Amino acid sequence: MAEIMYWEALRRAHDEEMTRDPLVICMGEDIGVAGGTYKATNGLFDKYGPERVIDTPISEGGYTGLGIGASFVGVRPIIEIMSVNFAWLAMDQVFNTAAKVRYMSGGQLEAPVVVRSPGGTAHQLGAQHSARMEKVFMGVAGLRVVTPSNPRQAYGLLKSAVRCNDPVFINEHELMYNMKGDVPDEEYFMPLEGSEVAREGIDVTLFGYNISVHWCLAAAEILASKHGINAEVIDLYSLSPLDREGIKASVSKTHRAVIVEEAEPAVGVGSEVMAIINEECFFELDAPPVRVSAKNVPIPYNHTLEKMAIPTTQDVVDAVLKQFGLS
Amino acid sequence: MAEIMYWEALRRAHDEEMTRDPLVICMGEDIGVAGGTYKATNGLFDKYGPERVIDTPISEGGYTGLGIGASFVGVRPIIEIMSVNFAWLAMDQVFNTAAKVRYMSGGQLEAPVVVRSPGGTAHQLGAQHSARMEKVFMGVAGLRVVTPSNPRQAYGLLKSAVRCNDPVFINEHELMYNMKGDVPDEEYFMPLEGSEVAREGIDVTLFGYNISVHWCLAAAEILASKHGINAEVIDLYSLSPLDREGIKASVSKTHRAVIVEEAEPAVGVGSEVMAIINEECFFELDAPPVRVSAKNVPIPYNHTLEKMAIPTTQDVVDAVLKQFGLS
Amino acid sequence: MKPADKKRVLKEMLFARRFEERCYEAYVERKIGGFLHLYSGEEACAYGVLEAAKPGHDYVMTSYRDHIHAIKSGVSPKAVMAELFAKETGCCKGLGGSMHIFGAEQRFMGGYALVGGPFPLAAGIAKGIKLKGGDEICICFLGDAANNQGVFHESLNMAKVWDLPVLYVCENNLYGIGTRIERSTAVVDQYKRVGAYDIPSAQVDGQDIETVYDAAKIAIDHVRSGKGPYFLELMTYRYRGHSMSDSNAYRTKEEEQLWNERDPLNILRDRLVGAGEITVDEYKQWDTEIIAEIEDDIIKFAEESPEPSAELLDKYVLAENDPWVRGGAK
Amino acid sequence: MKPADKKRVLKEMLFARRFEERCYEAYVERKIGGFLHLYSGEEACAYGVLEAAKPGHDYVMTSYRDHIHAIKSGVSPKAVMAELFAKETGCCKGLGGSMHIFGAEQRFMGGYALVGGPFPLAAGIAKGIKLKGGDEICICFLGDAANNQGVFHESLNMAKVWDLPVLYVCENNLYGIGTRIERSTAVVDQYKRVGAYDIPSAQVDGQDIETVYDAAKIAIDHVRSGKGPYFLELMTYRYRGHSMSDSNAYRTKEEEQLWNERDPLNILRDRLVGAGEITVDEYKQWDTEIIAEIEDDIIKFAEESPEPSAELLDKYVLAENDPWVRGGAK
Ligand SMILES: Cc1ncc(C[n+]2csc(CCOP(=O)(O)OP(=O)(O)O)c2C)c(N)n1
Ligand SMILES: Cc1ncc(C[n+]2csc(CCOP(=O)(O)OP(=O)(O)O)c2C)c(N)n1
Ligand SMILES: [Mg+2]
Ligand SMILES: [Mg+2]
Repeated sequence: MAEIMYWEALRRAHDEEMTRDPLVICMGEDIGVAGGTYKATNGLFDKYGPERVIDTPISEGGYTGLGIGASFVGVRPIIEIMSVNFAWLAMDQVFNTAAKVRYMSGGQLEAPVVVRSPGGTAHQLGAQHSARMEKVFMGVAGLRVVTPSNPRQAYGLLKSAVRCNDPVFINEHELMYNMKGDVPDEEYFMPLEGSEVAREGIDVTLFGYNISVHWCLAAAEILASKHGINAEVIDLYSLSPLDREGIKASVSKTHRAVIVEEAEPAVGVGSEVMAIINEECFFELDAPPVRVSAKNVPIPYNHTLEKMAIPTTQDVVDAVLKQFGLS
Repeated sequence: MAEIMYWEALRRAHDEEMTRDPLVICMGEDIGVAGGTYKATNGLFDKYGPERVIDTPISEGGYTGLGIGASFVGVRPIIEIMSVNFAWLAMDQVFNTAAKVRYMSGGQLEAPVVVRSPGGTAHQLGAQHSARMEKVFMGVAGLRVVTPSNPRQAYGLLKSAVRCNDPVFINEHELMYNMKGDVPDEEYFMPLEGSEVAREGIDVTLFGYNISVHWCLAAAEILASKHGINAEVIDLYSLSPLDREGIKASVSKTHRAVIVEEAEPAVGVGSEVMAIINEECFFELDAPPVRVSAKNVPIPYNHTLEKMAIPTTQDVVDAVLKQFGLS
Repeated sequence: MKPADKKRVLKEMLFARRFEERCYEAYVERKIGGFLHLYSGEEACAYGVLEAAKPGHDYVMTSYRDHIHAIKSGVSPKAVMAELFAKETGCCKGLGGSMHIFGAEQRFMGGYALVGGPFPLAAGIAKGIKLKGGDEICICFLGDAANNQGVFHESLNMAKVWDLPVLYVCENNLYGIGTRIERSTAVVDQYKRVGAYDIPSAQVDGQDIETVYDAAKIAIDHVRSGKGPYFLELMTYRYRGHSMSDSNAYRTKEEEQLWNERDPLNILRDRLVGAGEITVDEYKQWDTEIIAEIEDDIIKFAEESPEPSAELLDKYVLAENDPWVRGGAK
Repeated sequence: MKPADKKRVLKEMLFARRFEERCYEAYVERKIGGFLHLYSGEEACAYGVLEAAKPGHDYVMTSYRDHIHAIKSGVSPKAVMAELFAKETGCCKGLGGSMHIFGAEQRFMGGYALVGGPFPLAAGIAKGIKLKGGDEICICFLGDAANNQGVFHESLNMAKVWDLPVLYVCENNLYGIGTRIERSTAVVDQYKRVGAYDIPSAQVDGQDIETVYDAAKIAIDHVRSGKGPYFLELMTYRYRGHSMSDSNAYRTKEEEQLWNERDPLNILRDRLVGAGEITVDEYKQWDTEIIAEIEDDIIKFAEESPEPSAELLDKYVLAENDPWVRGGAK
């Protein structure tokens, strides 16, 4: 078990899979010679050469489609889209082709492609570089969506995603590439479906994913130390499909749910988890479930306003206290 | 009050607005000489000429962006995207530019553009021509989304959308262009925000929008005549923002909610309405709210399977009966 | 082309014409649903190019106007017709429909309904070929109006930068639905546009299959020999409306007449009759046989085949029992 | 250009250089956040083209590398710097940031962060001009690598088909972030690519402002006279990394040296000194004044300005009190 950074975990997964299978390739803007904006492919160009570590033109629709086409004939492309904001340009290929080709060909073709991209607000990147688009990827049948909250998940999910025969979107986060965490030394595969209990508790369940898991964990500490509330934190690392069983199990235990998301609320993870709770364990609830979401605004450049736009640990604490009638 | 078809209502709105304001233009594939796939712009090419009724190349990203740019300088473009499935190609311009430009320019520019497009499953159009994408448009701040369920709404919403200073997406439906309905003879503007009570009732609220309003109404008739259940039907013609007050008012009256959507369930209208109910009037509920959604599949070509993929009136009836413990 | 091949391919084209026209009828009879785009008039394009290629070895893909490319690639006409009839014996089990014909075994990589969608997919298949080191090529047939999609530009650029073995065939039938090419496109000669990517190209008569064949030979040799992509523009015409729901009102009778006179079947038939390779009666005899075959064999098969079972509704959404979903196969 | 104009514009370019270099420092001091893309080295492009145009009358737009285009278009340097400092006195009230400088009054239609995004927007503004019947043109500055986006292709085609008054200026600095143009682009001479749209074009030295100016005059005359779009390629070089987070490790010292020798400021300065229009001392004097002005006037203003108030957080998401939201104003 070694403590490494999130980007190193991704890099290791790339490297191992590329060593194993000569048909695993990676592609994206500046991922080769430059090693990737967030270093997830650092050094791979020298190791595997330009045919397998491909610096693409700035043509998101084109190279994503190209990767999908390659996947039809056995190639396993890992496509990096430098920022999820640019992914809109590739959505036609992701949804109209990758997510549907197995179905519409009656099972003859499949598109085992991995698309990785960081979303989220970072440090004042402004309205066009701060989208949180996981919800967009979650809404359409035929695509898997996972979102690692730590290096171990980043490594294990990418390993599984490369091998899975479905198209998988991996939602990363601009602010998390330098986060450190333990990753097993031996090869490790994380299941693409499921959720993890990030902290056990009995009084309320905080649902997070990706960066919001950390807000939930921090809030849980405050709730425990200052308010005597023992919160469970569930890490919804698989966003599509969501882990209905895991959600149900935790809410059936704690009888309360707070869902924390970095995105605007409408049709997001929060609303979907609420719907699942309503469907699976409505009568277990001791209070209405609550979502803690971003403000419904594009992200401003100004740092103070930027911070106001997205939830904080304190917002999570406040939401719990309010749910308990303690504020 | 005249009974006209949905496409005629749209055509009338186009025509009136183009007569009023020489900077109202319309553009899209085959909308000019050919009059539009669904005739919404029929005859306008002859009346207003090629500078204002523009047949575009097959370049969805390009012409949507062009319309948005034109709107910066006072033009009021009505952009038709022939099928919502093609809208993925235009999403970068819609979300990264139109929805954000007022914000990121600090209020200096705005993009008063209307994008109209039909979604939905029609008659065996297959996986790449049957997307229901309203949820995708609803999730991001800065865009209005409306979806007319009848000719009156189609006319009145397009009229208001052209004049509104925000970008507005109008979600139409392939199967509804020939639907007939009364439209006032005098000029009429429908508020872009709100909902309508399509049928008054007291026992349960059926929430629908666009085509699913009609399934709800048909289900309400069956529930009334066969099961003695008097359902209220709420027409959520504004999808972004959703009418929180209207939703709350109806559920506070009926104490039950069933949301009916043609799309796959994940992160959709159903989940968002459920979240709003949980937030606004959880304690009014006599039973868990229920959503009736499409199966989580791409749409198959085969007619029988296609029908199985999306909800029916009977599914709505069954969901209500089940909620009442009657099945 | 050798004389025997010409004869055979004339018969194949006649089959294609009859097949498509029979689809037309079946659509009117409501046996076929959805959108139906027919290939009548353009036969020399698919047959000319694919005669020069190695169907089953080379990969082929196209748009929604795809039945004939599939058949010439080796997909059984029965399986295609059954697909159009939405039957479980269809090549896509009734899930795809006319716009989505696939034959993975025959390396027919599909019909796609989004205009331009296949441009990058074809480059990707070519990338796969290159990585695996085979001598296959990928052939992508698309229409003229598709070239106005951004991915055309992006794909051709990448194909050239990475020297991918892909042949783009532009079936220029002068229209994108009802919009004539001049009204949508600044440079009407499509082969000239690819100068922007330094890709070699040619424009030839798409109605004369021998011309197409010869041009395709050059193009395919270029691509197969590892010299990178090629762009071949074939000037052609579709006889029917864009799809069954198209009124076809935007074209003049004169224009249609002009192109009818350059019918790809007639051109080859007359040449073979002139050369004494076949007689008019022989050709008529073929026609009778083909019509009968389509009726008795293909339509009958499609009609009598079962509907797909309900289990198919969600069978192919995600991979079945993929071990990585549960964390691996260890 | 007249001698007096040359002098003035040299001073303006010097201001631009100092402005950008001061931004660099402010970024290091953490006064500026986000991504910061500097224009140093490329000054002759914006100044040469916009000298030949009518800023404030013509519409101008560009990418994220936008401070200088905005300033030359007439946006106050104070308002730009305050925007970079995220203050309420910023041209976008601190909501936009470096990549999103706007000056609607000055017809500077924005900086955009999505590579290629402005291509169709500029064509749209040109469409608006045409509909309204003015003699303005729209000038869109973008980088070389942006030309590989699909909307480049789509926009140039539409601009030509509809003969829109738009001038596309390609600032070809040979790189898209760390990727040299040859590695991403099949045809390296960008002006050749627009043959695919039958758009007239030229490629000139982007370091010599007089060359740029002369070429821009021709281009702008063409566009303003109603003859449709034009594409002007300017060969240039950025001195710094792509943005502040770019190591700039991918370029050789030799290459940098070569371009440093062709510094746009030095070229014009030396020429004016040679012609006796200015003295070296005069130039140094300017420099001192400019540095002081930036410090005492601009930076001070930015520093001392207030942060935007919290009400701005959701003020500009949707139109305020738009009557049509409630069904009209009747
Ligand atoms: C992305 C997208 N935009 C629009 C359409 C609607 N559409 C279908 S076919 C077609 C015309 C295509 O013309 P062309 O590429 O010349 O091919 P042809 O049909 O003439 O063979 C259009 C606009 C579509 N299917 N996909
Ligand atoms: C759609 C999109 N893709 C990728 C990026 C990331 N990116 C920002 S600038 C840039 C390079 C652009 O190069 P060029 O167009 O030559 O302009 P330059 O920066 O050299 O002025 C890239 C890849 C982006 N901002 N938008
Ligand atoms: Mg065509
Ligand atoms: Mg550049």
